[in-house]
Amino acid sequence: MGNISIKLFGKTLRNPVFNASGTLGYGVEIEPLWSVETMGAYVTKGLSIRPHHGNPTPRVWEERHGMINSIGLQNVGVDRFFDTYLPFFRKKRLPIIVNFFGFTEDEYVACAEKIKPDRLIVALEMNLSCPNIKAGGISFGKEPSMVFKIVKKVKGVTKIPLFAKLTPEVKNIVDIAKAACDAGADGLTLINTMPAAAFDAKKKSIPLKGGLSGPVLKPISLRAVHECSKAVSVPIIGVGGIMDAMDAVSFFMAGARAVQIGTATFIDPYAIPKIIKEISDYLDANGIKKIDDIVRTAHGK
Amino acid sequence: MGNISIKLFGKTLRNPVFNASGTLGYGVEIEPLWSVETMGAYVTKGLSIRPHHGNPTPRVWEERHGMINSIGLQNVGVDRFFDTYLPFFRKKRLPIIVNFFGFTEDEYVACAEKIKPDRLIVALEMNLSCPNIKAGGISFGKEPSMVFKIVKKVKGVTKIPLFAKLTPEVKNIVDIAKAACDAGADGLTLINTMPAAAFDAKKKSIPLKGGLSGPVLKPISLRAVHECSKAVSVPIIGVGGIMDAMDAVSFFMAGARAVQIGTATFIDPYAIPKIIKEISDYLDANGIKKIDDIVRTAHGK
Amino acid sequence: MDDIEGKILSNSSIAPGYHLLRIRLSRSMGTVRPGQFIMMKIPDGGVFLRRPFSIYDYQQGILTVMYKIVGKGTEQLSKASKGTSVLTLGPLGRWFTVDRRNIPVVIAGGIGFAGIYSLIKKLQGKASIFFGCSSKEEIPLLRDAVRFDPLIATLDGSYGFKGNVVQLFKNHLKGLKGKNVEIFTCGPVNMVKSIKGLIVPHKIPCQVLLEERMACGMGLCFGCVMKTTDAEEPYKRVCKEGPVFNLWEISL
Amino acid sequence: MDDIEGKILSNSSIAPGYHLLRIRLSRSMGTVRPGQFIMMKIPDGGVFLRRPFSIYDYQQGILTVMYKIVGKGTEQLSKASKGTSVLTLGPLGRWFTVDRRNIPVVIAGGIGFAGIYSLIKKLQGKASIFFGCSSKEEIPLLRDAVRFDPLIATLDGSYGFKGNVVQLFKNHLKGLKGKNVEIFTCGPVNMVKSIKGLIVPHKIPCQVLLEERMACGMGLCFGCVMKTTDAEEPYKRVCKEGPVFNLWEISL
Ligand SMILES: Cc1cc2nc3c(=O)[nH]c(=O)nc-3n(C[C@H](O)[C@H](O)[C@H](O)COP(=O)(O)OP(=O)(O)OC[C@H]3O[C@@H](n4cnc5c(N)ncnc54)[C@H](O)[C@@H]3O)c2cc1C
Ligand SMILES: Cc1cc2nc3c(=O)[nH]c(=O)nc-3n(C[C@H](O)[C@H](O)[C@H](O)COP(=O)(O)OP(=O)(O)OC[C@H]3O[C@@H](n4cnc5c(N)ncnc54)[C@H](O)[C@@H]3O)c2cc1C
Ligand SMILES: Cc1cc2nc3c(=O)[nH]c(=O)nc-3n(C[C@H](O)[C@H](O)[C@H](O)COP(=O)(O)O)c2cc1C
Ligand SMILES: Cc1cc2nc3c(=O)[nH]c(=O)nc-3n(C[C@H](O)[C@H](O)[C@H](O)COP(=O)(O)O)c2cc1C
Ligand code: FES
Ligand code: FES
Repeated sequence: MGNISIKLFGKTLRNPVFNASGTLGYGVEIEPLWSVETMGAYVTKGLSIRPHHGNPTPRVWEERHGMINSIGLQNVGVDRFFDTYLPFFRKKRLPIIVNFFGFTEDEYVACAEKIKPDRLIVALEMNLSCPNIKAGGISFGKEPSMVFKIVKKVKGVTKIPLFAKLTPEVKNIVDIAKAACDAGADGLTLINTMPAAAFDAKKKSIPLKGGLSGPVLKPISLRAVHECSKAVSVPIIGVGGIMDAMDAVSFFMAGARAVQIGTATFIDPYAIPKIIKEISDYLDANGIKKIDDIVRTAHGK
Repeated sequence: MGNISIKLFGKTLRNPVFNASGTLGYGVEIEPLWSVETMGAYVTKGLSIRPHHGNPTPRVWEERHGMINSIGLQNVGVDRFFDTYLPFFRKKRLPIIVNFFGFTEDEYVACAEKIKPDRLIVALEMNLSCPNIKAGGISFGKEPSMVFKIVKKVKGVTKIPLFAKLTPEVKNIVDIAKAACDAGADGLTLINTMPAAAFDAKKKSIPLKGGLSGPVLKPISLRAVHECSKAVSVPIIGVGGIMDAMDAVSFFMAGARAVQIGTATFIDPYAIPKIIKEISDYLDANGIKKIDDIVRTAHGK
Repeated sequence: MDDIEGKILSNSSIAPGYHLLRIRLSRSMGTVRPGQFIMMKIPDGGVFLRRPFSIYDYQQGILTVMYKIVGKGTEQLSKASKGTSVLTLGPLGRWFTVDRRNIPVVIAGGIGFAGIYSLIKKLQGKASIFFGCSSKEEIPLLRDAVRFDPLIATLDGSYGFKGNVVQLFKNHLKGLKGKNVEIFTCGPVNMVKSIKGLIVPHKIPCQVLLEERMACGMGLCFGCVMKTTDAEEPYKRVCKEGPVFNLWEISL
Repeated sequence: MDDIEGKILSNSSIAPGYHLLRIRLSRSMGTVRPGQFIMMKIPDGGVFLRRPFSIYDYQQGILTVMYKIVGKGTEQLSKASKGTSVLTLGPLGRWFTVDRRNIPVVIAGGIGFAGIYSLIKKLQGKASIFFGCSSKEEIPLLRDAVRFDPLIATLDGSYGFKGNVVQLFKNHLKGLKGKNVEIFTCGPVNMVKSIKGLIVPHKIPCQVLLEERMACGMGLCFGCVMKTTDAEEPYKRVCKEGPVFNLWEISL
């Protein structure tokens, strides 16, 4: 297996493949099938300053080539996560990226402040799709000025490198990307789910509204990565609908330095280890020495 | 076959199923398979004040359960359309909805002004996804204030009822919908394609960026219809990923008064007549007297 | 637990709308306990997510699933022929635990029988079995449990007791008075709710197998939660902390 | 023109990477002219859009397609077995028109032969045929045209003339001087470009069958355009105004 390690903020990661936040539980659940340290890094479930119970069911809905979820950010809270699960990742020496959110600016800041720098923590990942209660529920990530303000505040309280994770439901994602970078974001994660509605043909009702993920999202996220990587120079993590190694390669070529795999794991619980192996095979077969050599190679056009 | 006619702006239409703009050519091409007057109305290809040649190829790309197009609004121009094709629709007594666009506000206004009221014309459909050259290429439909301004101007020069067709690439489609209605739009068409990028695995490049359509779009358009129909009272036409009668019914229940079928026609050239027949069967089988009786019935939740 | 390939041995209708599916697995599943389930799919079978099914039976490398055709996935499954490849992720979830000191009572409604038969089998006749369904057409579901003398209720009275299974059970409740009864149940939510209503005054221990829409089936997505009485963690995962729950710890 | 159901009669490899597909249609296609094509799909076959293929042959309700495996759709098609249902929308597009006063010359490159064979057949030996491919492995594509004595070029020289088909044709161009030659061609864009370069000085009439990515195949989407020399309408639809064009009216 060729060398597919990457460097991120001075840390060397085994490979450029991580889980997408919220799609690999607390990291321990997959262990019966494969070791979580197979990945370059583990991305935590979205954490908040206080535990959060989430939404009633139905929370998941099948669509053609995709799914809608409305989990509602259920999580045990940042404290309990670090108490209960950090020792597990420490033992495994698995770098982690801590995904977090809040419903007010203060909650974001408090959460970021609480997470102390640690050799294990590669970065924070700030979920900007979260509804801003004070601003009437519109999500933090939709307005460049709001993004600038909150990223700046968070950067003010943490020394850990910060990824801003953006929602595709915006006017122009490039403007949002630039605002986040101007405010000091060290990287971007592109993209979160796209708001959508399900239909229950039996009950003749809309059973849930939530975020669309899976293959249906891929052309949308690929475009976001391509456009944003032309506009900003920070590392980009591509996420959205990646199902196999060729999808991952397309994201590298479009400008991503790493990728995250979400929904694919539900379809095939071995999707992540398979993708890692096949990326390595791809590099070998094409005589490519490292991931960075294919990053942005689709920018010619 | 039950009665599935609907009333729109005082005109009675045979049924609530139309083609989506740009997906049934100039209306004449489908004639070898079925008569275009099978539909409630024909929606024209997007017309502009001058002929427009569109983009180089590749213009279409296959995705999993969807496609990306970058036709670039090729059309013969509003004059030639009316000279060449209107007689055809007149002979068939088929009501038409005239989809149009411009690259400047003036072009929109000039185009709307040029189209004189006619018994055959049910409505104009204003494609707001079009890039505004003067505003640096950002599309007209992305900012409530821009939408308000241009809809107002267009309303000032035409007596024909006006549908505003919105893009999903916005911060909050409900705000856009409200702005259009505040400015006088008589109806909304929801939604246009979602911006996306294709990847060519053989050439390792991004062969085109364009609009994503087909089943992948359905959960996104269904949500737009549901949310907007709660916020405004004008008639809504639902479009995006409708493949069969049950999809169409879900749009009625979510709040649409009519639907448009686009990509489905490429998969099955008989999709439209089949959907019309099956909607009628559905009403019969469920003892429903008219379409309006199921419109908005999913609003309970 | 693992994702194991299998080939369909047989997939036949046992009653109108119900099938019995037998799969030869390419590897052993390890120990399977009553109440556990699998997440199954036919590769390229046209549905996106996997479908959860109880392990009806598992022996000598052969996995049996009893299922009801309710939608797209089960419809397609019902058409799969012998030799078709399937992927089965399992065994998954928490199981029924048996306390030998209690007298077991099993109450099953309709296809809920599929989830609880492996417990019935394990209890080898020790349990009193109550089964309810719509009409005698569904009696063939009981095929493997007939030897344990189940009491049967049909809604239309076409077989056995006329009425629902909870009414039938209620008639026998008096006879169980003073005994250390434990109930094991699986069936429609309304059935579970009325059992709960019935036994609330008696505080009878009760384990229930619950269903919820699932994406991953293994605790990764938090899509399949059930509301519990635990204030700290009001939403527990059906696939991980369930599907078998203590009835008194969930809020229905 | 209509969308007609058919069943695969045979689907066999004729050369490495090339298949011949025979379909029995459930209804007549009507008149089929050389150069016309179909939009084909296998229902639920796993690809989204239909695929365009030239009508290689059509007689007595049996449609023949010769195809090269190049991607997902043709890969899957190559695995379809006898009896599989297919949908064929056609016949589509404009065809080759033959002016009896001209001496026809056919130049085909690789799988381009599939698009022009029906013309060759119609011309019944009247045409000089030039065929180019990579190596002798692809010679079996010519199976039905061998009787018309095609001249053959292989890039690796493993059969016939060593070089490309345009070089081979060039060698024969002198002999055609002064005659009313008309060229009919189908093949890779580079081949068509070099034919154009070669015959520009001679102003030889030339009809060319062109390929472009298609969504609808019947003029609805304007997805498949070709740049033309018509200033009024620089983009013409390959599926509707083509796929056969006058070489001198397109800009390559
Ligand atoms: C732990 C567990 C064990 C089960 N055991 C059995 C069994 O042994 N036999 C049996 O017939 N059925 C069983 N079910 C129910 C079975 O999973 C559903 O009937 C099946 O998923 C329906 O799929 P469909 O595509 O036919 O229906 P659709 O309604 O088309 O399915 C659409 C989506 O909804 C989900 N869904 C629909 N109904 C249910 C349901 N009742 N529970 C969970 N998800 C659902 C599907 O999984 C799918 O994701 C079990 C469910 C769970 C959670
Ligand atoms: C008028 C016409 C006639 C044709 N006749 C034949 C024939 O007789 N035999 C034959 O082998 N091939 C023919 N082709 C080419 C054939 O359509 C493609 O090889 C085929 O669509 C590839 O599909 P795929 O899924 O294997 O490839 P993929 O590359 O996976 O296809 C992806 C998409 O690109 C399109 N595409 C890829 N290559 C082409 C191409 N060369 N032309 C048009 N669309 C393409 C596909 O249709 C599909 O939508 C013809 C094309 C046209 C336009
Ligand atoms: C069940 C589920 C839960 C998710 N939870 C979170 C979350 O807590 N925080 C977050 O930033 N994104 C969350 N996401 C979004 C994913 O991280 C990812 O951005 C999205 O699913 C697109 O990737 P995919 O198509 O590979 O799934 C969640 C997605 C799913 C499906
Ligand atoms: C090939 C193609 C051309 C289109 N041209 C136009 C157009 O000219 N004007 C317009 O408003 N929308 C245009 N659209 C968008 C469709 O009208 C429709 O909104 C979209 O395709 C979603 O519907 P669908 O999923 O049913 O295709 C076009 C879509 C396609 C696929
Ligand atoms: S189905 Fe994913 S956590 Fe239960
Ligand atoms: S493929 Fe649609 S116009 Fe040619």
